Amino acid sequence: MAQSNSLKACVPAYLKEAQLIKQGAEARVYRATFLGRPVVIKERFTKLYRHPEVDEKLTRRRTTQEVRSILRCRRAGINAPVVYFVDYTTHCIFLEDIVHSVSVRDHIASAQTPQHLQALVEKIGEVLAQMHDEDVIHGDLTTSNMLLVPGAEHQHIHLVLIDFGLSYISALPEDKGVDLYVLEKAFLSTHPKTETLFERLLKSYSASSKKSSAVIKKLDEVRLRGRKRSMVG
Amino acid sequence: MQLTQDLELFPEYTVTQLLFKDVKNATELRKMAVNGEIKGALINPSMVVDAFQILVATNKAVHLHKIGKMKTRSLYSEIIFNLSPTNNISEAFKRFGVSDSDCAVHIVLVHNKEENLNVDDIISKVDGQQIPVDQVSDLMDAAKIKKLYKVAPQEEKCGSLLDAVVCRMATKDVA
Amino acid sequence: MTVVIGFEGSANKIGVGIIRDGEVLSNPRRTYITPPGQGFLPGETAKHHRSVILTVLQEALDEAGLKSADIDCVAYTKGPGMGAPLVTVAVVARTVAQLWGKPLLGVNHCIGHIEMGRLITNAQNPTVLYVSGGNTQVIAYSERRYRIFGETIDIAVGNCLDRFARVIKISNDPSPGYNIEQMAKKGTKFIELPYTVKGMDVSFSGILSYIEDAAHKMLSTSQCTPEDLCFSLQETLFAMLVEITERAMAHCGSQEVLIVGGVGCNLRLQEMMGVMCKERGARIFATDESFCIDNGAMIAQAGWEMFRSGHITELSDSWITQRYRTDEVEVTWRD
Amino acid sequence: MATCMSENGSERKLEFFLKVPFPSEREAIIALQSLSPDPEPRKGGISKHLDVSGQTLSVRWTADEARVLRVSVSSFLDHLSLVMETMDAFGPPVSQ
Repeated sequence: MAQSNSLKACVPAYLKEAQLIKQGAEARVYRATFLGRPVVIKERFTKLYRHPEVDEKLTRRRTTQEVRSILRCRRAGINAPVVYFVDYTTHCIFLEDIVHSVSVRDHIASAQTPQHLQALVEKIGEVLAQMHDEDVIHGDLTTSNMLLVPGAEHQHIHLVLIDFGLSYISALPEDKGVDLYVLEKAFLSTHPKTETLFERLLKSYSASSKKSSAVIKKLDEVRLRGRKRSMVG
Repeated sequence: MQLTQDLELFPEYTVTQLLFKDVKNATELRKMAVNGEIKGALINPSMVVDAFQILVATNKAVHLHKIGKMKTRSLYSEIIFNLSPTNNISEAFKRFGVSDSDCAVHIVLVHNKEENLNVDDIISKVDGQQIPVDQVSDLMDAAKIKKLYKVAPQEEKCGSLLDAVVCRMATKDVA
Repeated sequence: MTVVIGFEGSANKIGVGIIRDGEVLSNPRRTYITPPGQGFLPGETAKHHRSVILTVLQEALDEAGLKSADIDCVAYTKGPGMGAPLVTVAVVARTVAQLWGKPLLGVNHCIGHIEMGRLITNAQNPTVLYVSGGNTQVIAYSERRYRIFGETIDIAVGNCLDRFARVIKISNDPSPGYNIEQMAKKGTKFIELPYTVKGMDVSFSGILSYIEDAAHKMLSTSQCTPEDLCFSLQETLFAMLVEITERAMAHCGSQEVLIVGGVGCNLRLQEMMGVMCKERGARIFATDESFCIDNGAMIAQAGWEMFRSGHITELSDSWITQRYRTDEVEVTWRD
Repeated sequence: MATCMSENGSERKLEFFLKVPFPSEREAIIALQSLSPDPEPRKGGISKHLDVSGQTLSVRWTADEARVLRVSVSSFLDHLSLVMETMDAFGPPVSQ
């Protein structure tokens, strides 16, 4: 045990020198240099509040799911950060640093012209449709989990999906519908009064995927379930 | 000529890469690697997109070596194994190791920082012409790489061939 | 000084509470308890409420030492909740408001919980985890609304606990959740259950159907004890709740958590939330069962805030509604 | 049910009348306003009309089915007696 602990110590010592950029709910995110390149390191740390068995299983599953889904997306031509290295003992993923990017959340909050946001949400709809066509369910779609890389030409919007920790593979329209439902709620609660913008996103999603009608139907069902749910007590 | 890079995760280690073309003694070099006269990994440069690809494989090999989870016998064979997109060891050596007929060799050395590495000794053993490591991409066989790593054209829309290759290497344990 | 009386009876508790400028003067309550294995039905629950509401009202006035003339406003739960019990309580509230010549005020039940929690704990701007038999929501205030950042996409956490209690016939007295909590303390073996977090939302129906299927099999073959099941269920459900709360906090940049609702008085949930908060350097606020569980004072307190900021409800608009989302209410009493 | 049927659509309906005397017009109006805000379900095929004349509250139901009518009347009577008990316990109304 003592030996394996000392061996594990490589990554923690390295992270001590790294720049902590975010303390998320389940991971710390650092920026550092790895093999001479700028990287982002996502460290899933032990959550002391939960039962050790729950914690270990979740942490391992999420690390695995994250890298799997990233690869699956990239194979399909959907932008997601390149994985450079995974340490399953300390649950760290070393990822390409998407330099000069801003989150879609910050971008929307900085109040661009509506025209520009329209093109952006259409692009989001298109990318998500593509992702769902690959049967990747992101599981945590928010505007914070989409990065925008400013490009030279305005027509081309460079969108990168990140944070695949809650992702999984499923072909079920129900799972895809819930994925969109999660985004809808995060979108509308983070960006008040953007209902029409989100509708546009869904329209673009529908237009971009052949399988979208079943998904949108499920989305409507899930929404209705939310509204119809008895709320006793 | 050669390329030296520290492993940030393992500060005691440094990786040195050397590249040779017009090599005439590949068979002999392989024997030297096997019997330990050359302490390094001999890689077929036609399968290497960039020196970074080698660094990714090496970093992972050192990591697995340290935690005692290597799939192969030695650090150097582990580097070769890590380059492969599959978990088939003999296949990995066939594709990424040097074969007798090869006339180019990419050599990877992992050494302690303090250790005085005798690069000249290695160079003297190779009957060939040393060229800068960053010219490795000129020697690669892109078609063969794409086929082996199963890189479809749409993937190259969101990144380079190097990105595609590295991503597969890093995730092959769970993919 | 403003004195508000609040009537609550949206589920199986009936309560009347009186608040005077942040001070709880009285808060009596009764609970409709069903036999083990049975849930409460709307008609039966309404009947229970009808039989005790006037007694509870009299107790509230007596304990507070007030006469009807001292009351400034009559608040009642407009929703959400079960139709028949809601109407029962609204009918009495409308009647006394007219008898006493006082304005009436319909209150959102969920907002009652939030405002009561804020009053009791002094939390300033917390992320709120609202967990009860009918609701599971993670709420944060922004731009004049209590916005729902996360919630269950199927059943509420309390509903999951109650239905599990029915499966293995745990007593409903004083409440199934309380008895599960006590049994869980004796559980030792952890049984893995489905764990479903989707963004800031959770799903409990998978856990319930899994445990409904597996419970009897595991118990009859002595793979585990009822206590182990209670323990494992709590550990799993609460880990999910703490996780989505933390996700919402990270999302909103919040450093305070307030737990409200009937499930919120579970000490294990509070303990887990406390550990999470400590790790983040955040503060946790929770109340005990007198205010966590549905009560009249919470309706009085939300009513007090609303009344002071100029709200009243005309009699003709005083209908009840079974579905009433937390984010439908414009919050005019906060900055 | 068949007996209620006729060519005229409106005469197909069941009807039910109730008259409730109160001590004063004021109390009758209080009862009316306490009992009328919650509408009958829109799809139930039932309607209920409340009115006060003098010190009497009158209620008139029209319904498609006896079953639905029974539920509505029964529930109304529960609420009505609750209103009357409340008046007994917490009345009489303050002078306006």
